[in-house]
Amino acid sequence: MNEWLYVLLFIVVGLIIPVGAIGVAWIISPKKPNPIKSETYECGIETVGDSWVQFKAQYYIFALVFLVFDVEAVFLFPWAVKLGQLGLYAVIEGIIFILILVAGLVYTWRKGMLEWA
Amino acid sequence: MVPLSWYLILSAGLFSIGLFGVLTRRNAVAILLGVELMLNSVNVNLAAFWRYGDVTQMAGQVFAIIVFAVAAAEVAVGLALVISVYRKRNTVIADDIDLMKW
Amino acid sequence: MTAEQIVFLIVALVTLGSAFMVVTTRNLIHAALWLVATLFGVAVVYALLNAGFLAVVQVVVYIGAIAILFIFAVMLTRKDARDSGPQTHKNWWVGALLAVASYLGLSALVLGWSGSSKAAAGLPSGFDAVGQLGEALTSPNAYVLPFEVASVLLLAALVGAVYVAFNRK
Amino acid sequence: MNFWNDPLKTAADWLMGVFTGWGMNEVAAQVLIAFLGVLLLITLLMVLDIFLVWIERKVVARFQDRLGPNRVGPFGLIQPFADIVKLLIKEDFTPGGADKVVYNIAPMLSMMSVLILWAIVPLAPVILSVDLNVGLLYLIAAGAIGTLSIIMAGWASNNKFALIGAFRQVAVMVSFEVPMLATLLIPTILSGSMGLNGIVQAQNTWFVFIAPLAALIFLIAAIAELGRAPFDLSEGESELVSGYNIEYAGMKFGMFYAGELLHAFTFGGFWAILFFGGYRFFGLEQVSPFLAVAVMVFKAMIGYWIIMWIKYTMMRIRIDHMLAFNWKFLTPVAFVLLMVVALANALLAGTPTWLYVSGMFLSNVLVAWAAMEVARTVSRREREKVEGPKAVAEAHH
Amino acid sequence: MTTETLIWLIPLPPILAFFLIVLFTNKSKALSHTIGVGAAALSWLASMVVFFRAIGVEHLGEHPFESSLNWLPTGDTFLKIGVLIDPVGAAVLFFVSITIFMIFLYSVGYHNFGQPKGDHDVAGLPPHGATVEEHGRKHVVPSIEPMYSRFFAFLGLFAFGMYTLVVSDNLLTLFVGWEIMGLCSYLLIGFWYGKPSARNAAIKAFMTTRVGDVFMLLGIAFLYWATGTLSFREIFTEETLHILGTTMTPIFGLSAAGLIALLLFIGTVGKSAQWPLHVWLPDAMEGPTPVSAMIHAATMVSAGVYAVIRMFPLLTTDFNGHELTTAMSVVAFIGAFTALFAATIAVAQNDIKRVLAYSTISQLGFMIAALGIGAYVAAVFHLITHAFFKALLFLGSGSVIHGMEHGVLHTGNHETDPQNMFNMGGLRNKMPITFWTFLIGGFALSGFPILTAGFWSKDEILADAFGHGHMAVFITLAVAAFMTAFYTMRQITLTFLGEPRTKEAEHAQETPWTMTAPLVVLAFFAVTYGWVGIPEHFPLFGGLVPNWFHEFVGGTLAEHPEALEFNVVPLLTSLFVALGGLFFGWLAYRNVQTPAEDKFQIPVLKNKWYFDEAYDFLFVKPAYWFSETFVSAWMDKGVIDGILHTFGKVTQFLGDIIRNYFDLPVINRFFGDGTADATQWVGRNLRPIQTGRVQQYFMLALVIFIVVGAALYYLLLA
Repeated sequence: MNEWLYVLLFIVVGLIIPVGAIGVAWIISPKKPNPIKSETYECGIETVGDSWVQFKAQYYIFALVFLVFDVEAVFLFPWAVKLGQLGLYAVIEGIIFILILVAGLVYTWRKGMLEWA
Repeated sequence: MVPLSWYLILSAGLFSIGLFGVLTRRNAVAILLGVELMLNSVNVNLAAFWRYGDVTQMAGQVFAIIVFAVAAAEVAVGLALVISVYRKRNTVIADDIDLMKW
Repeated sequence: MTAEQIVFLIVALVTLGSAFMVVTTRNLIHAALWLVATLFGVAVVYALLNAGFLAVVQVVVYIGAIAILFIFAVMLTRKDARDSGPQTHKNWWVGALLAVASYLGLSALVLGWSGSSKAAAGLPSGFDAVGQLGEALTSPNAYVLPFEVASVLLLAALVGAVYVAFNRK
Repeated sequence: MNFWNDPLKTAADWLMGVFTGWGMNEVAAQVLIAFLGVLLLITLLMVLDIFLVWIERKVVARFQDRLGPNRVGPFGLIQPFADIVKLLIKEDFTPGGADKVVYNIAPMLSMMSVLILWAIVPLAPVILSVDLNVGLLYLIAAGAIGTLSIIMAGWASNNKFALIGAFRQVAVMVSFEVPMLATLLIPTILSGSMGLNGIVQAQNTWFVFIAPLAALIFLIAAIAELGRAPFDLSEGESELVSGYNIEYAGMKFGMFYAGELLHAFTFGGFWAILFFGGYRFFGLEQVSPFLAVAVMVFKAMIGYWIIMWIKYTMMRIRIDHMLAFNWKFLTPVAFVLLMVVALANALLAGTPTWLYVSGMFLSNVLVAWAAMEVARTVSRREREKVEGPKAVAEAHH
Repeated sequence: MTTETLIWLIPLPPILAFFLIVLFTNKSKALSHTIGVGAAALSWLASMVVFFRAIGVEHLGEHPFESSLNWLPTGDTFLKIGVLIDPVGAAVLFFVSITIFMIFLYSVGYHNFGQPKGDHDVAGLPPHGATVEEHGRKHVVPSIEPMYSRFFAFLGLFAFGMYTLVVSDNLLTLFVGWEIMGLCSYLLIGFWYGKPSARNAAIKAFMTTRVGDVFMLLGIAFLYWATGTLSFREIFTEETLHILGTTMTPIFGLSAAGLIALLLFIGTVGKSAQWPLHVWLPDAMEGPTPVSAMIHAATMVSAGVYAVIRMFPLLTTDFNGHELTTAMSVVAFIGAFTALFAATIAVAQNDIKRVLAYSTISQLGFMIAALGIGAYVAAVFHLITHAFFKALLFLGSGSVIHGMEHGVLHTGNHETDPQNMFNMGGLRNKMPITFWTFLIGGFALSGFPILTAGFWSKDEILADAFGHGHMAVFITLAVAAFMTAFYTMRQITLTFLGEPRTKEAEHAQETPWTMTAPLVVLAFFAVTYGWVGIPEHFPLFGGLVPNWFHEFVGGTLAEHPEALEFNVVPLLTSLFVALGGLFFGWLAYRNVQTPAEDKFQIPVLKNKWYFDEAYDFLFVKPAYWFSETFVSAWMDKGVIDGILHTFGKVTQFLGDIIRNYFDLPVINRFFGDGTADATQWVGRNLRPIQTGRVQQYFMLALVIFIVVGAALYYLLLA
């Protein structure tokens, strides 16, 4: 339990520092809000259209592929840790595991989903 | 010491909140959120039983990881479906998606 | 009440509270962010259960990938998210009723169950969870098949999702 | 067991004696000591961060053949402090229509994600805060929180450019995390443990000699992860007006900026730990922990210098080239490398170290060469498609 | 080659000939007849070798040539069959092989081998001659028998049957040979199956002999049941005979031995055409003459007598020399009566072959009577001599008919029947060899004193009958002998003496050598064979030649029958009877031209005492009636069809009930339509549940889950 206590403390301190800084800035910085200042900054020109602009589909694809490979990595870490002790068969198992997923990557590549356009 | 039942009640609570989300939210994505919660509650249960059972038996943790994979797959496909429904019918409200009836 | 129990209660309250917020906030992005908070709570619960690997994996997989996926999905379907109107359909009370019923049922079962009051056994010294897990996942007579099937599952999900969501043709 | 060879322990025991003397119970005292330790480390980091600002501006100047800040204080050492005071007193306002809560949390999260990284960094055999046995994944988790803070910033500032910039940045970070994951697996395979201290201990021969390609790919992915140099599309002034931190000013912007610098330094450190033996320097670390810390900081500085070097020499890459580069070249190479390393490691397990090292080195070189060859043929075919075969042939020779 | 194996091989050649001809060579006539005659010659040769070896053996009776092998496993013991040649067997074998061989030779000529094919000859009908174109003049020549090789095949089978019967050492193989001959008689009598009369005669012959065979089989079965074995030497041991003799049977107070003997005797009655079952023999003349000769002289009929001879010890169990047992008296009566009865009919017959048929029946009557009174050696002696001269007479009549056919073909009118004696006359100078051999045969039959064998054997019987005081038998036999001599002389005078009464008779020609040669051989035996058995005390000729026959054949019996002391009365009677009959026959018929003049054509005799009509009335008609009205009409149509029809009606009725009261209302309406309506109702009511909204489905599922879970929880756990 104690090692996670340190992590918790790191998180707490990690939060205190920025909060402190921003708090100090918030206390000592002047606050004179006026409508022009609070407009969104668009290189000085009028903001055009709704800021909730139509979203590009590509983002979802990349997030999706990342998710799949992320989970794969999760699976591979324990395998990697124990690879030294285990024999060749573990290596082959891992390779099969990776190949199957690389096949997924090849599929998306072939379908042309990875292009940004 | 924290008895096992506390963890089980925690996961039960998480499960029922997820259930409520699934049953009542109109937006399809919100339903998927509910499902995520339910899956998490299952994971908590698994981890608890692993910790409180024989620790050397890794079944609990292996199952938890498999549940991670399943949850990931489920989210991917679920959201893909919702998005394709949205692109075709311009709606994500669950009640509007009711073609599958007699 | 030992320190550990207090910590557990705090964490439980945080997790359940954020879970409740996930289900009830109107703005979907907020719901997603509250989900992140819940997931973080669950990660802490894993830490309490000494399942270090699970905690980190939870953070990496859920917060790192799934939450982002949710936010992207919400962004993609923003046009008529209509955060304005009521977020639950008419007979939401049936759902509520069922949720409460299931919670009561489950907790009754748990409390009724004899083994629930068991205390947590101490961790054997030098216990390396990740190593054990690695062995379990790769040794042929343990979980190598689920290990391989999981990759097939992921492949299927990837191919399925890509095909369903963005089949240009 | 004196102060010089185990400073943390002796200090902790001393403090424990003081606190218990004051009547605190055992556990509370321990927590307080831990808290003080962490606080000490983080303040040192913040001071280092400020110093980094100065280094950054001096090195950039030198690269661009100019002097850099030398007016304020000797060699411009006081310049960073001047910057900080400016940030503190600058008015800070939140744009109209922005989501107040999320807008404010974002900068805090981004700073926090960098600070918590230092929890697992082993400064010396004895001086290290936490020796998690899931260290590497913890590193990724921290990265994930960073990504989250960028999204929140981008979305909350209710600004089209911020939103697009944020999501592009996230897309890039997310994409490059995959090869990073693959390359992180390689040290785990070689060392047999995920804990960073374990990896350092296992590095009798630095991993860079065993898997050089992995080190290279890790560097590239890390730079992309930081959003610096060739991959810093979010600061693309011309197109996106500095991406997600458009609407931020004053100390919130300061947080983002400082976070980014410290993040770069941290990744320099990690690069050193994973591939250059961390605090090991031919037995130097055994002499005394402080020497080990010095070695560690020195290696981190070199890592950081290389990152800056790349930043100020490479030009920005277009977003689709960047993503294509990642998905169509880096990720496949990373995974192939992973497989080759795993296979080679298993095959060469029993052999004497000199054979083992040269075997692994050769395999990595082989993979690199093969990757280049494939890339060259693919690119020539692409060019033939575009310009027609004859032209390409002439250009070639 | 030991004698035993030789005996085993004797029956083989004829059966081989039969199969070869039937299967392979029936196309070429020359090859078939060479195989047939060759087989007969082989068997004859083997028989001669065995006979001469048998003669050379001292006391053949005690240790005869015999060998047997296990044939059928009956439980732990085996039913044994084998071969046995004792003195009687040797003697019979002798005459059988010679006559069969002669008949084979004779039938080559009889069926006009070498003659051209008939113009319009049809298989199944006797040949009608072929017109031949010789140096300008066309005249009709007898054509070859179309089914030439088929005839030889059947003859071969017939010979095989006879040989197995003769050599067999037990009743079973004897019976097998018996049945084969029965079959062959049917086949050969009905050889010209084209003629309806031949067909009927064959069936008649077969049926009557079968009646006899049934009783014989009963006898055999009873014997086997009683003694457990069928082979002669095992039966005729002292103790088995004693057992059989003492066990009484419920039928007429007969002892077992007596009953078995009688049953077997009935078989002989059928086979040798004795009184009640004699009707088939005269009709058997329909077959070609060699067949008649074969059946009525050499084999078939003599087989019957041979069977009784074999069963003689059984017949004469506890016979004390003088007073006949019941079985023996029955046999004697049947024998004597048949002799007299057949002789009376023979006198009134016009067809040359029918006369001989009835004479055969009467002569067999003589033998059976002899056996009946215990004259064992006399019966065997007469059996053998009769075989020779009767074969001679039959073959002679055959060549006479053959000559007449020449005449018929020559004159061209086919109405005149070549077999009717009144169309013949004066053939003695047309066919000299046939006339003289026929004359010797005739005198032997009628018992011409001293010269012919017939006299010695018939005299023996009469002497025995008189010697043992069986006067009734003696007298009937004497009268029968007188009538035999009378009709023999009638026959000779009508056919050979006097002038030819018709044109065909004038043109009759002598038959070729293949037919006349056997006649001469048989004639020689008909004369010389008698001298073998001359009793010692016979005046003048007594001691001249030792009574070898008596010594030899007597040996077969357990105790040797003692020779009879001479008595002049039987001698005188036989002399008077023979000469008287001949003289009166010649006297009565020397100038008779037409049947009308013939005083003895008494209708009752002519129609064979109306026995055919009686049997037809007694047996044939009732059989028809029984099968026609009773079995087919009443039993078949009425009872069985009735039952079946009722079944039909009942099932139909049941079917209707089920259809109307169960199938339609219940199955179709209740289950059929009922279920359809029910499902539709359920479907309609469940439809609203399917709203298409995922969450409602999930809620419904949960509700059900909770309800069921709660129920289960309370029911099972609580």
